[in-house]
Amino acid sequence: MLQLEGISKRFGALAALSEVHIDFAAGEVHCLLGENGAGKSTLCNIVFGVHEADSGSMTLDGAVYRPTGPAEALGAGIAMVHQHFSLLEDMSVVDNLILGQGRGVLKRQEWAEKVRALGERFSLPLEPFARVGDLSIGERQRVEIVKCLMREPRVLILDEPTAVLLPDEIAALLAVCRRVAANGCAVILVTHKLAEIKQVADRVTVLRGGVVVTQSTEPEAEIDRLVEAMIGRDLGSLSGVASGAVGAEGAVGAFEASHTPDEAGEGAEEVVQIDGLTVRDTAGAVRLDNVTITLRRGEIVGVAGVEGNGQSELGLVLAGLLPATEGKVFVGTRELTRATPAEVTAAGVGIVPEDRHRVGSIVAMSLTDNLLLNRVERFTRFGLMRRGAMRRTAEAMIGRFDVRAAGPEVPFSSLSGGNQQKAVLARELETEGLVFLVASQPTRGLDVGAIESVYRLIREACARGVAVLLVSSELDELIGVADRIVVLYRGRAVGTLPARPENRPAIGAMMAGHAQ
Amino acid sequence: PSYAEEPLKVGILIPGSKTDHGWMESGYDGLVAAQTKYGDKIAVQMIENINYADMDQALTQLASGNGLVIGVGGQTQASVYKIAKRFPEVKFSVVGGNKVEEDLPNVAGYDVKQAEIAFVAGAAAAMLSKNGAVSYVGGLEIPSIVNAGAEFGNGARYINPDIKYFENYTGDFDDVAKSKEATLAAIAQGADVHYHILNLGLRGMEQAAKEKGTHIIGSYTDYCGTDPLYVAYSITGVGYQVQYAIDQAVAGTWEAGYKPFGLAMGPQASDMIVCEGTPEMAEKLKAIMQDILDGKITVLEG
Amino acid sequence: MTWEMLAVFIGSSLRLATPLLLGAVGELVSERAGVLNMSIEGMMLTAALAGAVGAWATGSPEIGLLAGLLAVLPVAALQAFLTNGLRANQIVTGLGINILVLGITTLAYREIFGARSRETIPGFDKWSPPVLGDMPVFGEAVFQQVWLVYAAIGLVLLTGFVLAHTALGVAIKACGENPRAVDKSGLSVTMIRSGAVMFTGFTAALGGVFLSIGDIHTFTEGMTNGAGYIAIVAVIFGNWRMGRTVIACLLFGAATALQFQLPAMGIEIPNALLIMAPYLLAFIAVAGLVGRQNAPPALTVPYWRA
Amino acid sequence: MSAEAPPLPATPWRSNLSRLTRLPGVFALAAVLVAFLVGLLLVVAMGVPLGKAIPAFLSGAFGSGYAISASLNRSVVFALVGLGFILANRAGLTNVGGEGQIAIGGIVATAVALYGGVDGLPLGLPFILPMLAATLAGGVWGGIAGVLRARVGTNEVISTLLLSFIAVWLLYWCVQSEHLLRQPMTTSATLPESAEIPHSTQLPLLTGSYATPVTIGLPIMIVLAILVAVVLARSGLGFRLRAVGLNPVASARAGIRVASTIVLAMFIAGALGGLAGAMMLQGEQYTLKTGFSSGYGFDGLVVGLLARGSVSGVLSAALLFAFLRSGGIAMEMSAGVPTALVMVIQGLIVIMIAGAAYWLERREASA
Ligand SMILES: Nc1ncnc2c1ncn2[C@@H]1O[C@H](COP(=O)(O)OP(=O)(O)OP(=O)(O)O)[C@@H](O)[C@H]1O
Ligand SMILES: Nc1ncnc2c1ncn2[C@@H]1O[C@H](COP(=O)(O)OP(=O)(O)OP(=O)(O)O)[C@@H](O)[C@H]1O
Ligand SMILES: [Mg+2]
Ligand SMILES: [Mg+2]
Repeated sequence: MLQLEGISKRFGALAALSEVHIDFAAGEVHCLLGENGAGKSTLCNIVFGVHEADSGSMTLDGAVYRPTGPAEALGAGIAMVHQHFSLLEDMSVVDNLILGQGRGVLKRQEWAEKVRALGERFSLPLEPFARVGDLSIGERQRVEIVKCLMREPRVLILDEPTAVLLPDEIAALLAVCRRVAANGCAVILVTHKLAEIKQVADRVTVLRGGVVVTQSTEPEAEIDRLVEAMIGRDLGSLSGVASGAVGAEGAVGAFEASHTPDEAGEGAEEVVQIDGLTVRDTAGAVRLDNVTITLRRGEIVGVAGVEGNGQSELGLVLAGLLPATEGKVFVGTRELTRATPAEVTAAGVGIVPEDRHRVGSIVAMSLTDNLLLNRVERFTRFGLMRRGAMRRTAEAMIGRFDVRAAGPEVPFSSLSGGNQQKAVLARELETEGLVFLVASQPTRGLDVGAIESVYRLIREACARGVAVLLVSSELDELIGVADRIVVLYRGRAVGTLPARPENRPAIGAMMAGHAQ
Repeated sequence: PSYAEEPLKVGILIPGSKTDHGWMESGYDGLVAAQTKYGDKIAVQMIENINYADMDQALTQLASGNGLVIGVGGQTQASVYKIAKRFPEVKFSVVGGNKVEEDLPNVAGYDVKQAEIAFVAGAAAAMLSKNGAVSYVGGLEIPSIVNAGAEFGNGARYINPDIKYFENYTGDFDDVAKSKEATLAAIAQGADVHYHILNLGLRGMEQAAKEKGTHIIGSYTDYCGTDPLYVAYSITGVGYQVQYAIDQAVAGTWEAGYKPFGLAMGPQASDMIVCEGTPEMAEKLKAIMQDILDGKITVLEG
Repeated sequence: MTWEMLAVFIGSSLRLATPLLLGAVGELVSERAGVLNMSIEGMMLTAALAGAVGAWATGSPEIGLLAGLLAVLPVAALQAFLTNGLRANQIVTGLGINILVLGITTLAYREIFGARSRETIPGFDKWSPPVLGDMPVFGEAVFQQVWLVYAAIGLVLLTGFVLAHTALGVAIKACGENPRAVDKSGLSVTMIRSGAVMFTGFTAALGGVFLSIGDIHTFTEGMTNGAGYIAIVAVIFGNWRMGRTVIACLLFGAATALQFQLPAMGIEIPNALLIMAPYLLAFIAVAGLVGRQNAPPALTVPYWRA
Repeated sequence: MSAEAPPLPATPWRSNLSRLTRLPGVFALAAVLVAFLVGLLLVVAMGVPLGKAIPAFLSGAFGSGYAISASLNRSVVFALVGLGFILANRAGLTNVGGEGQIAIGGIVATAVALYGGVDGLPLGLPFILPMLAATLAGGVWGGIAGVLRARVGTNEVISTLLLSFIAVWLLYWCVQSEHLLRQPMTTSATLPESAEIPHSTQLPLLTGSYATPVTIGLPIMIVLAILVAVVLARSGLGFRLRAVGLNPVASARAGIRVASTIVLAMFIAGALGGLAGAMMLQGEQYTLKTGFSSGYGFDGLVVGLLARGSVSGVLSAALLFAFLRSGGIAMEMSAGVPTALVMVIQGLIVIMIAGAAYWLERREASA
């Protein structure tokens, strides 16, 4: 239905896509697989008219298709869900749908009916008059999808839609993909998760460095070959946890081997006490409810939970970016209950925030600046910056943490997502006198290789005696990496269990609120 | 062929707009009159719309090229005194100048004395008012304007002790909308004759009076017969003083120092004309003016 | 305060608020679409002059109005092109246009009317609505107004309706909240924002024409005298909501009108304080002393697709 | 809302240097030329012979030591406000409150010079102390906007604009009221101005002669300009300003004190404005009056905006606008061309440079 012929796209000196040929067929779910920076988003954006290809051509149903903007793509029946939502948070669901689709004076009730009808048909329930800003991530994703479906597209592009979703939601989304494809639509799905590919893909195209390296029409059978093509090396070189996190074969078996024994933490001194932490938001709603967690030296405590159950607040409070309403936080002997971010850093707490672009880095500054952001004073003398010393330190860090970049002075934004994450982690791990590391969703959106590096770095820190609080929505990841898992539900810590595969069902139940 | 006489070089600084229908324009009128009168015998450099930060520079440039420099308005006074010290050979006249503590040998200050004539205008207004209520709108709340307002009220009460009098300051000589609303507010209280010290803002007063059928006493220049809205004019000789400075300089009789104008300098400097007034009215007004001159009636300065 | 005075006070507040209201309605739309349109001051001044010239040349205030509307077109188009086509800094371009317009109108006024004109410029007549206009004290003082005052009220209602209940309104607000979402929904951010700026031009032109030939039938150099900026202040004070913006304009009009009522009532307040009042009130509002401010998130941020 | 929101998260990987030097230099020059050309056309359209207007303009701008000195003094004021603007702008803040900061500086300098008991002090203190006080006061005035921005999130464009209007009317009040700064009412006609400040509090002239009255404001400004350049390019403060400007949340997270950086940035911008006000008062006007600030704060703002972040840009724009005004005054006096023409030229320059800035930057980035 949609053919790409010899599409190439350069950004400055970088060839994001080179000579890409792909056919997307009606009724098919076509997965794009590739490491961070492989060019998947660029490809999608070209199809959707956000970018223009430098060379090559596209045909849609045999006719030349050359969109100059999303308007034309939409007009041609192509809709896209971006990984980063573009929603109007201050408006209702209905108004979000009306944008670009409604005409004239609005009949909001009719739209609400349409939303309900569509929701029923595709199992995408939505409250039409809810304010989008109040919705969970999963619900927002649903709004984006409904927005597309409402246009009855012939080609539906989903760019990494599952990175932020829960297992149930992922399953539901994949079911939607199938159903949409069954209606004769071509679905293009970008994902890093192999389990999803196995579940839903009719066809897979693997990109590496902007080049199509392989294709498969039987992805389930050929999954290992696809992964190897994606990462450009042998699957066996990956740790079980990393492959588990993306859903590769043999993951569960590998858990035991990689697992830090529980006993490691036993008897070690307690370095972090989070005691009865409570957070109410400006509207007075309780976001975090009397949460108590204690961490020992060298221990990794995982925090599991459906997104929006207090994890973000927990991370923000510990980072000093959100004041706790009640409760106390001690790290070592210091009380950090109402500490400023600077005091938190000074106390030896490293924070890897969940939002790496908004909170974790300053993308327009250089890699060096970002690596040393939390200790600028160290590099000032008589008020002036010691650029040479900064550069040397940064180069050393880049080497030690294997951050791949064209040089220490390139803008942070020019790094691929995985390398950005490694750089943030590097900075936080280099926090002076590090005793406690809070890592929120540190592998979100990363490819297997990058995930692997992140785990390795976290484990090394543990080995040095750092206590780690690992907040993640990937249960497999937590089971593989953590010693214990605390489950948050509606802001409360509803239970703590050892991080073992056999506890998976119990933890899952607690996450869903079916706890004892 | 007569010998080419060097023309007298005159520099004039009008701080506001020369087309403001009020003070500044009146000064400009005086300049134009002098130019007509003397022709080639004077050469003029003029600048208008000058703010405080640029005033020294403008005056310095005028002083560098001219024998006589005129500042039209009290707001030029501080600057003139400063620059005059640096150009002892140049003559400076400030129209609307006040008494100062230390006189300079090359600066003349011409005091307009608006309060005097405002008293007379108040008397005229009281005679012309049918409702027994008159009003005054001033621009900035500066002494000469406030004093004029006060004397306008005194003059009205001099004729009719029970008269109602309303005064208002818009904070801007040129704000048309505000002076209109100020006038309307007074009309609502019954005022039917209005006096003012406004420039462009006068347009607003005119509009209000036109809409409500009331009347205005004009300031500065006599335009009797041109507009039925105006029942009388008070003459305040801003233009006359500009001419006076030039006359004196051309004649070689220019003198430094403070010089009060007002009624003492005759009808060109200060007068009150009721356009269709009865002889008795004119008589009465004349008497009042004489009383002021004789000191029987004392008025505020300004 | 007597009833008569109250009536005059209300009428006066209304007239002083009208140009602000007209300006603010357009400014609100433009700011909701993400463009802080500082050039509204210049737009009003342009229309004030063109309106006066048109009315004076033809003797018809209606043609003056038309002239005002037409004259604003290039100014608004320039602002729209600079901020949305070239993505120039909105504050700089706005200030630049204001400086330019002040210069041009001053030169033009003198070229057209000569240095010292005593020409009378024809303006709009007053009109009063049937029933309201016949009310005893209030009929004449409050309701006898130039039709532009009523047009302003109509414009406010219409604009409020469009913003709240039409697809266009959703798109406009979306441009100020998340222009990327607008772009990805297939609408053109550039077109919508430019349209919003042109609309500001339209309402600012009405406001400017009201200033010159609506109420006082004259033009003076720089006669807007900051009315455009006060309209912007009103939008801010109004927290970018139509209702509160209208209230802000009325409040500012009333604060100015109060200057003329207080002396009559024998109340002495420093004039400076009264003139300062709108700014002080707005400042108190933005200082968060009366609730949170919700500026459109994308206000002043140019939009680039990639 | 920052005045210069980066169009892309990732444009500036070309060096900042080339962006700052290559672009505004050449282009600004072209813009100025075009604007002047339009100005000339208007002069012709008004029927004034160019042979009269151009020499008048040139002699007014450069014709005498006095003219050059007056222009330099004026450029000092523009530059100070402009420097403050670019410094705050580095932190993503847009200070449009120069006019009010000048007014506050003028008020405080007057108060200290007249009533601060400084007359008679040794070591130049009589003129230094009022300047310092004005600087501090301007800083506080600017700092208020900083505090609001940091604590309440109030947009500083809006708060500084409002504070400007408030300051201007505060000044009006000060010179109206005898309890404040109005000179003693010797007669009922005493003008609403302050008394003239004592000679010892007036700024010394570099040459000692009123024929070329360049004040020590010029060297002070040059030192400050160098300081600002160093701060922006090399200092820890400059780094923090940039970080906060680009991403306040991430900066806070990394331990940079965002609130105090914002307040400090606005304080410095305001302080430079206050100093500019003191220089206007102590350097030339000597008495405080309504209308004292003369719109110089807005000119300084435009200077800062046009400079697009560079100190050399501020200096060039300040000189340009200062000489332009001098030339304009002379052109009106000698050739009868209204000074409004200068506004037309100024407006055109602003529009052209602002309009082309992003476009050029964009083209360069995608080249
Ligand atoms: N507008 C742009 N300008 C310059 N470079 C860009 C631009 N957009 C993308 N790139 C670069 O192009 C390459 C491909 O990016 P793209 O976003 O397509 O990768 P991706 O496969 O979607 O990665 P991810 O899995 O992290 O989403 C990357 O190196 C990226 O940095
Ligand atoms: N290295 C880069 N340099 C310049 N621009 C980039 C770079 N990487 C991404 N961009 C641009 O920034 C914008 C945001 O990128 P981002 O990848 O976050 O969103 P996206 O295009 O929706 O893709 P995705 O859904 O994969 O996140 C994109 O439009 C992209 O063109
Ligand atoms: Mg991507
Ligand atoms: Mg991406």
